Amino acid sequence: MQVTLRIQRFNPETDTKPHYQEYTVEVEPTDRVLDALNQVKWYQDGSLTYRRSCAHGICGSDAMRINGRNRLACKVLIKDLGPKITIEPLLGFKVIKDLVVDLEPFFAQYRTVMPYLINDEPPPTRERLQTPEERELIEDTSKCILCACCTSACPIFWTTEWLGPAAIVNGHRFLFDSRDRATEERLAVLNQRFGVWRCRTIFNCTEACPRGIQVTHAIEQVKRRILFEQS
Amino acid sequence: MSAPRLRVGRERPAGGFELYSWYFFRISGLLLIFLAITHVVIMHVINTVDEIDWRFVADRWGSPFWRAFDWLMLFLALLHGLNGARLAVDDYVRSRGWRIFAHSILWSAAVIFLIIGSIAVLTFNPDAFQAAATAAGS
Amino acid sequence: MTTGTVPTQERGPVTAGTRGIAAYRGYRPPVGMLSWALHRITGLGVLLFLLLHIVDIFLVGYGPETFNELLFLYRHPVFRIGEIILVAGLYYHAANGVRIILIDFWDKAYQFERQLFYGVIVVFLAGFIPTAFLMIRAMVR
Amino acid sequence: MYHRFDAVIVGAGGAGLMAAAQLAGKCNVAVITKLYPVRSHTGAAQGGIAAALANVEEDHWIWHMFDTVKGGDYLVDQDAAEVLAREAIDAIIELEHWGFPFNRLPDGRIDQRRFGGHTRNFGEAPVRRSCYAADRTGHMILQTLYQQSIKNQVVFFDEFMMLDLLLTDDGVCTGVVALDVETGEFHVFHAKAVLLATGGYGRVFKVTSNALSLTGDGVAIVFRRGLPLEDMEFYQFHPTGIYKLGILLSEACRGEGGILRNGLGERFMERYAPTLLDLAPRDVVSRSIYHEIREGRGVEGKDYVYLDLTHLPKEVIETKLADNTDFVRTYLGLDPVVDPIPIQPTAHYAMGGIPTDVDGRVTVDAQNTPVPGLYAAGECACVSVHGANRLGTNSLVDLVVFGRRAGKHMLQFVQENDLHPLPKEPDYRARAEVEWILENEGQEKVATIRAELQEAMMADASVFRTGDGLRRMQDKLVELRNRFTRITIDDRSRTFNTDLVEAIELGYLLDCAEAIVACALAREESRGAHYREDFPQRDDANWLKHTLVTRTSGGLELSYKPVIITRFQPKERTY
Ligand SMILES: Cc1cc2nc3c(=O)[nH]c(=O)nc-3n(C[C@H](O)[C@H](O)[C@H](O)COP(=O)(O)OP(=O)(O)OC[C@H]3O[C@@H](n4cnc5c(N)ncnc54)[C@H](O)[C@@H]3O)c2cc1C
Ligand code: HEM
Ligand code: SF4
Ligand code: F3S
Ligand code: FES
Repeated sequence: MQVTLRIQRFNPETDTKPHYQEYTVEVEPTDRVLDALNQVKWYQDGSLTYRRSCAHGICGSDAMRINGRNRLACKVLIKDLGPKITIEPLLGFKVIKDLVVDLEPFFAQYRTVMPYLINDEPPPTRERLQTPEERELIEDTSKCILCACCTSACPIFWTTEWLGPAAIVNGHRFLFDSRDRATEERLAVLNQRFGVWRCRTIFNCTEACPRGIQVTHAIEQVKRRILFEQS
Repeated sequence: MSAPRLRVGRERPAGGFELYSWYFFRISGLLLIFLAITHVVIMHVINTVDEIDWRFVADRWGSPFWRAFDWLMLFLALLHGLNGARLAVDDYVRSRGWRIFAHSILWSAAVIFLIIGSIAVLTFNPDAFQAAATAAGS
Repeated sequence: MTTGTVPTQERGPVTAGTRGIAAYRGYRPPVGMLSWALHRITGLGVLLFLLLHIVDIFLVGYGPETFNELLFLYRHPVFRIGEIILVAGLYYHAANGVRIILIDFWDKAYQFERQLFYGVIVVFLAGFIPTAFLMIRAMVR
Repeated sequence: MYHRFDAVIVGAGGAGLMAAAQLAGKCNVAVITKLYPVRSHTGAAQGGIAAALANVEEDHWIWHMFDTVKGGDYLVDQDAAEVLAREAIDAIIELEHWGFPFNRLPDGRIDQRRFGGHTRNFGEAPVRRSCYAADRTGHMILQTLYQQSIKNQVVFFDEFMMLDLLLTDDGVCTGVVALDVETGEFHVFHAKAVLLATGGYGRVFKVTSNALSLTGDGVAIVFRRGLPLEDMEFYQFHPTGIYKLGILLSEACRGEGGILRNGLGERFMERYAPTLLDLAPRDVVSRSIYHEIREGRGVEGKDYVYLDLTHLPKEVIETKLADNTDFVRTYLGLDPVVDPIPIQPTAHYAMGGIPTDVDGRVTVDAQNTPVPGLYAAGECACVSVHGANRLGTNSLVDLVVFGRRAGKHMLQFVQENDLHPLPKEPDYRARAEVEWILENEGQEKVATIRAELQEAMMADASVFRTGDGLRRMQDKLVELRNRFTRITIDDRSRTFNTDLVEAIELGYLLDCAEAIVACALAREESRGAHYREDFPQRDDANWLKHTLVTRTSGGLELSYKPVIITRFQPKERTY
């Protein structure tokens, strides 16, 4: 079938403002949007720029706005979108070129939550024990691939600098890990002025997450943890 | 590759103010359901502006219960609402200078409106006017 | 570069529409975003009314003449319609506020986020329709 | 721009990050990666990571070693396999201490499951050896290692693409040259030691489980600099790729009890591997699938068969195979709980690569002479622990065990050695390559050449090979290389020029393909993943040896090096 892609273009070397360009490509209904983009890049206009790698939704490279919602281009099929598809870069980040945005602020947010296991007790010679029930608590948030779909879907993030859902998800990942010992420090970070309390339970993050992580739920769990553990 | 915007790591929380603000929204909100809705139903639905006049208010505030009721509502709604406006300011006012300015306005508004509101509700003395009116009329 | 000692320059402009309120137009709003936008608008609207209201009751303290003179303003049709909108806003805000509080404190509520929003609409309509009826009836009388 | 470091690591997948963890904080180290670290393809690995922890049932590292050697059709260097099997246990425990969220047994220890080719007591029956985190094991490894890098404040150069390796005339490695993709600037990294961990090159084939970015960069660059590559003819096809797309459905599907069925609904593996059945090693299963298809027993006579999970408990499908289930639902619109899944073998893993010793040092000849300062680890390296065919879950072990060893050895090396001076104009070759591509005026499109390459490699150099086919492929490669000199690209800008990147990558793919075909044509036997229809038998008398291929001015040169055999003498390989 034929689809028309309306893509936001921006080349910093020649443009001052982004503009839209349309391409028509021949694709199968079961193709991914990424396949359509590749069609354009490979056979029509090599200057079209976007990130991609795994092509099956596990590396998080190709987060972009597809028909106004944050999606991974490799995880949406053409048949679910119809013949006219608008593709734009993620909101809230600086555009480097076309669909490529500068994610450094996103990773900076991520680093603030100390996203690594902290446990200074001398480890046993074998594994630390953790029951399946304890493991279950971090099942959902440990799936995060840091694609930025959630953070850049959050209206609060568009207008304010705050931790953002992805960083909180990764904070949650360790906060609820029975092996971690830095609960207090972590809660202190998340309790900052621009920490979890900025979240207005908008749910755009959850709706956008390609990994199906219950982002808002994780944020709420963190809020309750602070509420009942720290105050 | 720009410099990180948020400070990394083990930082002290901002006194937990946002936590209390968040909590206050919830508690005041729940109380306001009762207070504000009752108020609106009595003052704007059952009685409408056609019936309400100075006399009506004066009669109502004759009862300490209604005074307490109205003052509590005023107090909670004002803080709840202005706190909400503060969130909006934090969201939309990006420059530091303007943000401080907007916060000052909000807090001043809170103080001023609380004072005039309290004066109105707590110090209102219909008898004084009654006396004055009688005096003037005779 | 992620954790870096090597300085590099900023590059690329921040293009229009990627930050600030303009971004709102760039996202096709899911239900949750609508519910939040309404919550914020109604909250701020009710606050505005409240501030006005405090001023006018302050005038009660200046005696019946001053106050009753002001009442004619309140009886003006534009103001009465505004009053209906105020009530609508307050009802919505209250109902949605309860939804948010449920999500905050009831661990399972996130699973029914959508349904809760539809519940908010139902509760809102159930409250607002009779109220609006009474108010409009009083107004046209 | 010029940078000086003690050690530079190229590639931020499992191997690169594991090495970085050994060096961070102890010396001045940088990681260069053309993708953000968490985008590396290690994150795609699903099934598990093997170690004889014996948490669930009796197990010994020597059983693991045996399975590795036998799985690799005895082409494995057994000293390395012993290191792998022994150190796997420590490596897993270390990962656990770093926070890896393994699935657990009720008593809190790490859970283990079955995987292809892993057996108890030297081949008796399948054993539960694979440690895992649902079907996201690689994702968790990548995340855990990246988390450690953040903790250790590792310096990353994200989206920097290595273009050249700097070697002095007397063969000492002095650094690398990389392109900052975002700005188009060239950066020279001057270092005492360099580790290459750039991953595989599955993109030489049409149907592959590999990422679009897996184009064998490190392998090709080493090859271009005149160093040898080892065992390039051995390329593994994984039996269960989603039909047409090549997206991998993990062996864990069969580890949890999934069954392969042909068009008639038969469990055809009964014919080919009566003991291990569907859990036979990948080369065996992939060939069996193609046999069925050739005999007309593919589904509806087409070129695919079914992976059947429908008899498994819904709970297992939804939780232990959650991601696989998601792929099938998303890309095929089928539900594994009720529908059998159409699958086809998919190009998956390079057993061959840059030859190294057990400390990750790159070696250049049959005597294992190392290149001072140059290391390699991960899929781009060939230690060789996988021999002619890798067992499932052994790659992740390879990454952590040999990534760690390489890192440790590098640390010692940079502490004991001084910085060598750089050659003059170190980046001239890289600049010339980029300028050439940016300015070339031709009519050929990169994508067209790449597609033809992938198509031809799939037809003539994949699961089944013949002398004729491989010679045809060689001619095709000459043609493609010729056309490659006439390419033109649309994007001439400096900023984030992915058009340029893809053109450079195509050059690397052509190099890899050339090496694969040359080695495959020479090896006149069938062993592991290398199957020659014209020589269907394994031939230990003549071919129990590793291939080394080197590019010289006179073309490709082949030489051989003996296989190290310590504990297990080659035997016939049946399952
Ligand atoms: C779908 C799939 C499933 C798998 N499942 C399993 C499994 O269950 N168990 C198992 O043991 N193995 C599995 N494997 C195999 C295993 O995952 C890989 O072999 C392994 O992850 C390779 O890791 P690596 O560190 O060598 O490279 P990668 O993780 O591929 O990383 C390569 C790195 O090199 C960088 N790089 C590449 N070129 C350049 C350049 N020119 N300049 C700078 N940087 C560069 C990239 O940015 C990237 O960071 C699977 C593989 C696939 C594809
Ligand atoms: C009637 C009962 C009310 C309830 C249950 C209620 C509930 C809430 C809750 C829970 C919040 C917090 C939202 C969040 O954290 O995301 C909130 C925010 C807010 N409320 Fe109320 N509220 C009520 C009445 C009022 C009144 C009377 C006013 C006006 C004076 C008001 C103005 C606001 C404002 C401005 C916000 C901020 C909205 C935002 O920034 O998103 N509310 N309300
Ligand atoms: S939580 Fe989901 S949307 Fe957000 S970064 Fe992680 S995977 Fe992406
Ligand atoms: S969209 Fe934003 S406001 Fe909270 S629930 Fe999600 S982070
Ligand atoms: S390309 Fe990896 S997530 Fe889409």
